[in-house]
Amino acid sequence: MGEQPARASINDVVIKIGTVNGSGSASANGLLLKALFRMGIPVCGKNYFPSNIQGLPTWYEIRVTGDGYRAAAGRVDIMVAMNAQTYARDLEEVEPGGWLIYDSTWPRSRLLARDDIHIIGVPLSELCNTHFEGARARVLMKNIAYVGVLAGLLDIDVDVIEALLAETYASKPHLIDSNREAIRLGYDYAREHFECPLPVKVAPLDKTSGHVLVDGNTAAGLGAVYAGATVGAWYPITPSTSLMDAFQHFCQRLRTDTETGERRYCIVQAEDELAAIGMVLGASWMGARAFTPTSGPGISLMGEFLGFAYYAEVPAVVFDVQRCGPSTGMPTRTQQSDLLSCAYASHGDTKHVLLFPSDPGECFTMAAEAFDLAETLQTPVIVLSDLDIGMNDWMVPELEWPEDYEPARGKVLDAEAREQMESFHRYLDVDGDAIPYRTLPGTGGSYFTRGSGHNRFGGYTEDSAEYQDVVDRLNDKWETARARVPAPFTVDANFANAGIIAVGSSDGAVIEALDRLAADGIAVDYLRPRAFPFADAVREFIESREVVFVVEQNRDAQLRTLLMLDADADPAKLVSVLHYDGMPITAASIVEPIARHAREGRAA
Amino acid sequence: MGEQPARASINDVVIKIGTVNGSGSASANGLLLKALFRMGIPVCGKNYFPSNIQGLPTWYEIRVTGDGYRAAAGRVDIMVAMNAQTYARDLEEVEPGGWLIYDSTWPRSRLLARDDIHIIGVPLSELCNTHFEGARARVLMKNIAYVGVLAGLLDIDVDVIEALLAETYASKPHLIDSNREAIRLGYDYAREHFECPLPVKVAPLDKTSGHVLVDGNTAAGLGAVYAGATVGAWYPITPSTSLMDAFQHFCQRLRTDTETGERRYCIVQAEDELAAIGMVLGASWMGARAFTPTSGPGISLMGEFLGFAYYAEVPAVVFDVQRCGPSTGMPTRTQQSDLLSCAYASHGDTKHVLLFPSDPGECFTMAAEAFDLAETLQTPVIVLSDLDIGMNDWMVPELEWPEDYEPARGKVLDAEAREQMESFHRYLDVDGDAIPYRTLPGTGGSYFTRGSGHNRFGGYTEDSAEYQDVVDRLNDKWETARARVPAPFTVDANFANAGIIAVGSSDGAVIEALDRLAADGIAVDYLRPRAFPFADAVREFIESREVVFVVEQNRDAQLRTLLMLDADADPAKLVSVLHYDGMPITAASIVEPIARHAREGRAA
Amino acid sequence: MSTSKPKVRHPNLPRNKHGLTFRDYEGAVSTLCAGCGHDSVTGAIVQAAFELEIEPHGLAKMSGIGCSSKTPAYFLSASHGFNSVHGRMPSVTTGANAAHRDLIYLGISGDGDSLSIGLGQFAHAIRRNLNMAYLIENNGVYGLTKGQFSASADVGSKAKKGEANQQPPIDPVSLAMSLGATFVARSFSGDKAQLVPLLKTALTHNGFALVDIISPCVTFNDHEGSTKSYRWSREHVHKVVHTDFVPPAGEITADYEAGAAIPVDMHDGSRVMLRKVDDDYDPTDRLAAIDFLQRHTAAGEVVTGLLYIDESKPDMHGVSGTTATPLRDLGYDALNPGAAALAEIQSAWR
Amino acid sequence: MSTSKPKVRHPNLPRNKHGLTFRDYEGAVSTLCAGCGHDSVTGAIVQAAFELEIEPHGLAKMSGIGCSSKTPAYFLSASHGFNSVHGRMPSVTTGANAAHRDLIYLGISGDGDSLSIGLGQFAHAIRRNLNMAYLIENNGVYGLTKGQFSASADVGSKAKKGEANQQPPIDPVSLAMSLGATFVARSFSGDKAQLVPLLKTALTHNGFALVDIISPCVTFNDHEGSTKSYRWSREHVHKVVHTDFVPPAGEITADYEAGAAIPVDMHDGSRVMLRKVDDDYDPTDRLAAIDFLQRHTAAGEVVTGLLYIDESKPDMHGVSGTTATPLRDLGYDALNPGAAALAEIQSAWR
Ligand SMILES: Cc1ncc(C[n+]2csc(CCOP(=O)(O)OP(=O)(O)O)c2C)c(N)n1
Ligand SMILES: Cc1ncc(C[n+]2csc(CCOP(=O)(O)OP(=O)(O)O)c2C)c(N)n1
Ligand code: SF4
Ligand code: SF4
Ligand SMILES: [Mg+2]
Ligand SMILES: [Mg+2]
Repeated sequence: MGEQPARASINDVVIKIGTVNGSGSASANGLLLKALFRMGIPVCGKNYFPSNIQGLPTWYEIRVTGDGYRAAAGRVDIMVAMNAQTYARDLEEVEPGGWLIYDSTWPRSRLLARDDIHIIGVPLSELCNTHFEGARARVLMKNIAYVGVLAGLLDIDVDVIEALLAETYASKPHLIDSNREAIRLGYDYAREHFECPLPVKVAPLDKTSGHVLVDGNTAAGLGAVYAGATVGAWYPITPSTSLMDAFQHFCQRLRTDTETGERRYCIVQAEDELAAIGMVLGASWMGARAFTPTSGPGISLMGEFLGFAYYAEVPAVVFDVQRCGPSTGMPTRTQQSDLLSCAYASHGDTKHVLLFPSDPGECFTMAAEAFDLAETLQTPVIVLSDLDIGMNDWMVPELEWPEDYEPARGKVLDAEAREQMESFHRYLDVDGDAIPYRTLPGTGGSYFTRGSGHNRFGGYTEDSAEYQDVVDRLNDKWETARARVPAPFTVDANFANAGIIAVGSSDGAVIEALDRLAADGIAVDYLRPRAFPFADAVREFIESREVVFVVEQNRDAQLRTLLMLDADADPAKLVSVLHYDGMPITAASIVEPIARHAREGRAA
Repeated sequence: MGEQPARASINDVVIKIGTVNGSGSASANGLLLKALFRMGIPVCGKNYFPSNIQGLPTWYEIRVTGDGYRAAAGRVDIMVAMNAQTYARDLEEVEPGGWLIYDSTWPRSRLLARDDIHIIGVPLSELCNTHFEGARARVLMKNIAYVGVLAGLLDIDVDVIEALLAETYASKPHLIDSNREAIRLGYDYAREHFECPLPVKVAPLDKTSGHVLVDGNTAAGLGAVYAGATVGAWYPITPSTSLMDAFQHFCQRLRTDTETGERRYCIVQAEDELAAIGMVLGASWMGARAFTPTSGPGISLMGEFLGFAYYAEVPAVVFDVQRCGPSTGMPTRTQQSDLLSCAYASHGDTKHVLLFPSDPGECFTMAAEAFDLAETLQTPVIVLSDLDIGMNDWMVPELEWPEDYEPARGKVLDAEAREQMESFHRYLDVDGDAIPYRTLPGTGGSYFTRGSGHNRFGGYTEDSAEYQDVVDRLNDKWETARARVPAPFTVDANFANAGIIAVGSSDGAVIEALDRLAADGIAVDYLRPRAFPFADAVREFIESREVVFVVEQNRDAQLRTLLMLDADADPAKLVSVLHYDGMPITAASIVEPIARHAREGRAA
Repeated sequence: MSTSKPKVRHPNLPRNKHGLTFRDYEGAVSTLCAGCGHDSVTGAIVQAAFELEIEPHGLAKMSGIGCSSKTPAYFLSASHGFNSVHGRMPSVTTGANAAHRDLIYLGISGDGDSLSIGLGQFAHAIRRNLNMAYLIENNGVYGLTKGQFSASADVGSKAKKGEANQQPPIDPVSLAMSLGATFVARSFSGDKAQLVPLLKTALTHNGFALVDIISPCVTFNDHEGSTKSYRWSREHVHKVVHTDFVPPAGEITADYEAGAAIPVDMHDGSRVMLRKVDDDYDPTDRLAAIDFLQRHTAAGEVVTGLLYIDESKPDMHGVSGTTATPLRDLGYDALNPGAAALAEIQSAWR
Repeated sequence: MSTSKPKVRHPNLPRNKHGLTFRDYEGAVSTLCAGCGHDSVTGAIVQAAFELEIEPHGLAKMSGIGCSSKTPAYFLSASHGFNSVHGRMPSVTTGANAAHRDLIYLGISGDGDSLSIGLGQFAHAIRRNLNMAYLIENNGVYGLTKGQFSASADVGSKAKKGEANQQPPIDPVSLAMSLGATFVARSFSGDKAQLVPLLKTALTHNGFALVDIISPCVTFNDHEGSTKSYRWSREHVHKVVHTDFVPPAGEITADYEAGAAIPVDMHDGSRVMLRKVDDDYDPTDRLAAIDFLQRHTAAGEVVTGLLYIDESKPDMHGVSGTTATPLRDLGYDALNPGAAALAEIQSAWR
């Protein structure tokens, strides 16, 4: 290593592990992540995997962040290069002063030459081949062994690791020993051959209590269970699949009669997304809470039915776990690029309520909010998650469920209520909030649901005035929605002239950027809308600022577009900060353009 | 009739005929329209029909307009009420001082009482029953007879009518006599029983020579033939069906080998719209000019493929003959409400080139422009017509076809050209205009077309930089498109401070409104964009004006939205004038809000 | 549509056990063309529902888009209706049924709606053995869009404009058999005597019951040369099976002959008797049914009647193991795992 | 993908009449799981194309989305490829074929791609008798989305996670027969001896040629209990028909036995010989084929081989009467009716 000094830090290190997909490294990486978490140190885990099942390069990145940041760091301090195919690019990615660890069973000094970083060779295969029997065990234990190496190098608590192993393999105790041995092999080798710990290292903290590690899809699936959803219809698509997997898993566990095996839920694997959304509409119309998880291509296919639901006023909940478009795009990369297509899905004058969870915690709570809104507003609600939130491992405050939660089912008239009314007209605005009453099939009070022209009484019409009456009320209902959606989240630094607006998974990077900007003396406020239509506070936030940086993860400034259209924002004020290469957004990509803007004296 | 004076005018009268659909009045109405046209008087014919096949009320409206206006008038001077079911509403619709003509075989004096209009009873059924044999003939001749009545009342040239009959039934001469007799019956009855002509009447002019009467779908279908389209794929949907009917009809006539019967075209009735657009992509990829006509619901279903075509850069031409949404909506009513869903069809960052024909003449010319643009830009082009243009009868300058037209096929490399190049890379910007080269299957130079991530060489990628490189170029290509789309149409009154922007079928009403506003001393300029992306002139028009009224036929100000997003228009300047009740827009609906705005001193 | 519209009472009409008359099973006045086959089917539905003594609110009317799909507005106005989008009625019905397994689902579709745009959903509803009666009002054309050929148009059938169809038809009955449907029947809109009992059986079947009904379009497909015209149908339809249906609460009809009749036990305990015209026809023998169908089709005949039935297969809920209470009727208590469970789940997340 | 990538030359490999070796029919290196059945199919395609002496640029590779649909990248790199969206390959191929009737179209799909999301398009391509070879690489699961059951998963088949499928499978072969397909075959990815000749026949058939290929997914569906595993397939597959194919320019193979062989004339003048294993099997008899198929399926057997063929039916262009020159090759002169015709048309518009 040349003149570059080694990086040094405590609890601020980014470890990236490059392997081959299908080689079983996931449990090793999870073990590492959890061990750090149990040491009380905040972590984020990000999975960069190919759209492929076996044999291609894949990476897992752990950011150890004593400060509790939640975004990707945008740098790699320690690269664990387990995949010879990607040595070259893995090598390149390490920060100057950082480390690269590789399996020196086959030394590659020539290939792995870089002056400004440290190369650490550990003969992992050799170690495992001599200690374990069978190809499968050897491959898997090699993964565990690099966890041991990292433990040795970074001072990760081996007792914590061993406790985790004991829990994980409680039902298969014979596996505990081999895993423990693999950890020791790596740990001892590191301790014996290298100066441990490295200048970057970890040390116990107390910053993770009251928190859990979870991905957004699991949280959203669980949220749907707690929200009381009973019907789930879906067509598999990356990265939304694990959401339904989670719903299924938790329902099986929590909603199956232990004696009879009868299920208090019904999951239908649809033939495609058109069918999935159709099923959601049918079930919602029938009065069940029903949802479908999907991703971009599915949204494109659901357009016709979403327009129907808007116009016929049928509740529906859709989770769009966004991926990198357009078209098939990069299914295993993240983006926030379905905002526009979701907000205005379908031909004709339509607009849809959107929710923007920023992490798995909000995926959980917003699931229930989505159903409450869909049923009270009688309209589709689309929860816009993304691959970063949905499939990565986030540290979030422990999930809580209010004991007194009661689903808000909206204006549903049962037989009794209906009989007490003089008349029931499906699309009549009785209460002045532009939300009509509905009845459920099977309870009397029949009406005819249709996507063709209808009047306020629910009758078929081709009459201009009757038609317009209904679509004007739908516009009024949009204003009712505006008043009812979750309020934005705001960080008012000091009522700065400059603000940032961002939604969803950009949140972590923005929060981190605010700190860095503040450190540079640049004060910026931050507002994170949590829903579309935008609450009045969003409009006010923009109105009272000179410049607003709209940070988003797409090419076409789709959030900025929505702000212009729905919050009457003056476009002259809205400066786009765009990130759309498919990787999770980092603080740096936000700090840099804002700081430049500030330097150029244009604001803040 | 009370104090209301009779309306009086020459060549300025609106006649509306109410009948039952399926009763065969179309030929009578066409006869009337053509007779007026042949007298040299400009006319517009509008069909207000139900989404039904037989038995429901339907109307045909003829505006006789010596001034040559092209919009619906928004008033009825003479109502021919042939359908007793709708007497009440037909009666109501007549302007004070106007006339209602009905079949007095069954007198209905009580029902048809209105003080301020003239009721004219003609015993049409009685007349026809005594003169014709057979139920079918009697019903049909009753229709012809009311044409005779109108001829008598309005001074329509009976010789012209008879000449038309002779032409129409040239191959069935026995029909000429009965039709002639029916005309005479009505004409004579009118002349004998009423003071003819009425104060509103017609008189020969010379304003129709060099013009034809045609509907937009016929013109667009014919345009596709002249453009050299060979593959048409479609799924029937009102109001686009007659576009493919026309293409088929003209191909059968003009592209069928007279000896062998072999066809130089292939029309595929697809199983749905997803398939129709898929077929268009396949055929375009193969190098044929291919198109699909559809309407709103079809657009919703085509989203996924349109996004594919945008990203994989496959040409495609779609005609969206817009109808009244959302959802099934009112299929036989008009609207301009698919702008947003077409402009940004599909998930992910996508945008599509749109063309906005304003009348059947432009439907014809823009068909070829659409193919030229789709092939040169290698992207979908959507022609946004609507029911008003597509299915109503418009007077337009005779269609012309440039003898020297050559289809612009874009950067297609044949085997020879390719061999002279050093290398061929599908998505490489060789010329700096962001448009790459392509090859056609069967000619060598193979490449792999995909909607998944690809780099500039056409190879599969999941690499951030490679991915971004391509989508950034697509953004650059959008700017190339901006420079190549048809220029806007402009009426610069006198460089007024106020302007109007409108597209498509609003044109006629705007032109008429400009005259009326000018008569009131309100000077307004007018720009009609003919394509999206908006040419620079659009931006400049807005920039150089204080207020711009955006006139459009939808609820959600979709054109205004596009202007904000793509022409960087300051929303504060853009005042919406919206009309979205499903009926064609009228000058009055534009004049009124603009005049009010002017009165309130806000502009002009 | 609203419930305030008063029904005219007809004091002298016979009433069923719910106190309802035949008229209570009607709907709004049809707006279809005079003489449209679909109106006859509507009439048969009204009669079947009345005779089955269905409680109108216990039935849901589902449809797609087309003249046929409009008809649910013309019967059972006291039932909820869902007129969905073109070709997608099966999915909406699947969702509705998932949410409420105890209602009777009556789906009305057209040949365009089910065999073109909706083919995939139609097939998958069959695969799920979705518990519903699925009626295709099959006229070989797209009526509502003015007479284009549908996928069931027969080769040689002429459209109004004169061109003859050259593509082979898709036969929903043959398709359903190949997809393993558990109830497959065909009838003709003009043959109420056959249609009404078939509809009653279909409405009672536990699982997907297809009734393909040849229903001529008088406006676009009822002229010579069209194989779905009234005349053609009357002449060429080959009736193989009659169905007599004994409603659950009805008297047992006295004397059906042993040997000639095959009783089939319906899910709800009622019993359908199948009278075979051909002695060798057994509607419970799938292979024989397919063979029979293919042979007659090859010979240019349209077989009608109950062609195949299997009451033994589980419906969608049977396969899924869903609880007996309709899901939408489960209270939140039965669905909420509670805070303790949440804590327990999360113990694995650290 | 680009044409500048140089091919490694193998001077000693045998060359066909175009001077191409076997390797010239290969593509990029597969990224599928080691042992995936789809890779075997890829190998068979390469061999079939080489042996048929297809000119690579005269063939177009079409696919949807899935592991199976990725494979066109792994063969025939000198052919244009179109990797479309999920389930919609048939429509893209229909359009391509409409524009150019003379290319060879080879479509690759999966059971998810064709039997779930793509069922409607698959069925309608059959109905149109679209001239293409349509391969379903059928593994009973969605491989690319990690192992959910597809519509062809057999009852009782277990997913990786342990749940057993309870829904009846859709058999593409039976479906295609009921839809009137003109070429229906099935094989097994592990049986190249059968597969290669079948592919050659399919590629030469004039019309829609379905080859359903059982192609085990080693990662998600190759364990016991799965009926689309290697082991199950090897044990249960019932081969009924072998196909020997004589390429157009090849020598006539000496002695096929009269009586046991049925020669079928292919559209391009070549001749396929069908050797029946069962003496009573006739692949040109549609009714018998359906019956045979249904009986064996009912008995739990998967029949393979060329099950049905009919070379007499017109393909899409035959039905449409399209001109012989590929439409996309017609010059504008042949398409432009000219100004005079325009004037003539408009004479009726006043
Ligand atoms: C997505 C979509 N595409 C097209 C249409 C237009 N459309 C309405 S009904 C219909 C066909 C109806 O045919 P069928 O189902 O046979 O019903 P029929 O009118 O013959 O009873 C079509 C194509 C539509 N409503 N929606
Ligand atoms: C519209 C859409 N929905 C879902 C997906 C996700 N998806 C990709 S491949 C696939 C299934 C593939 O299964 P199959 O066709 O059987 O192919 P295999 O991978 O088994 O070969 C799915 C559901 C998608 N790409 N597009
Ligand atoms: S068009 Fe045909 S199907 Fe439609 S209502 Fe008329 S007769 Fe019936
Ligand atoms: S997941 Fe299955 S189908 Fe996909 S590549 Fe692997 S083995 Fe093949
Ligand atoms: Mg029909
Ligand atoms: Mg599969």
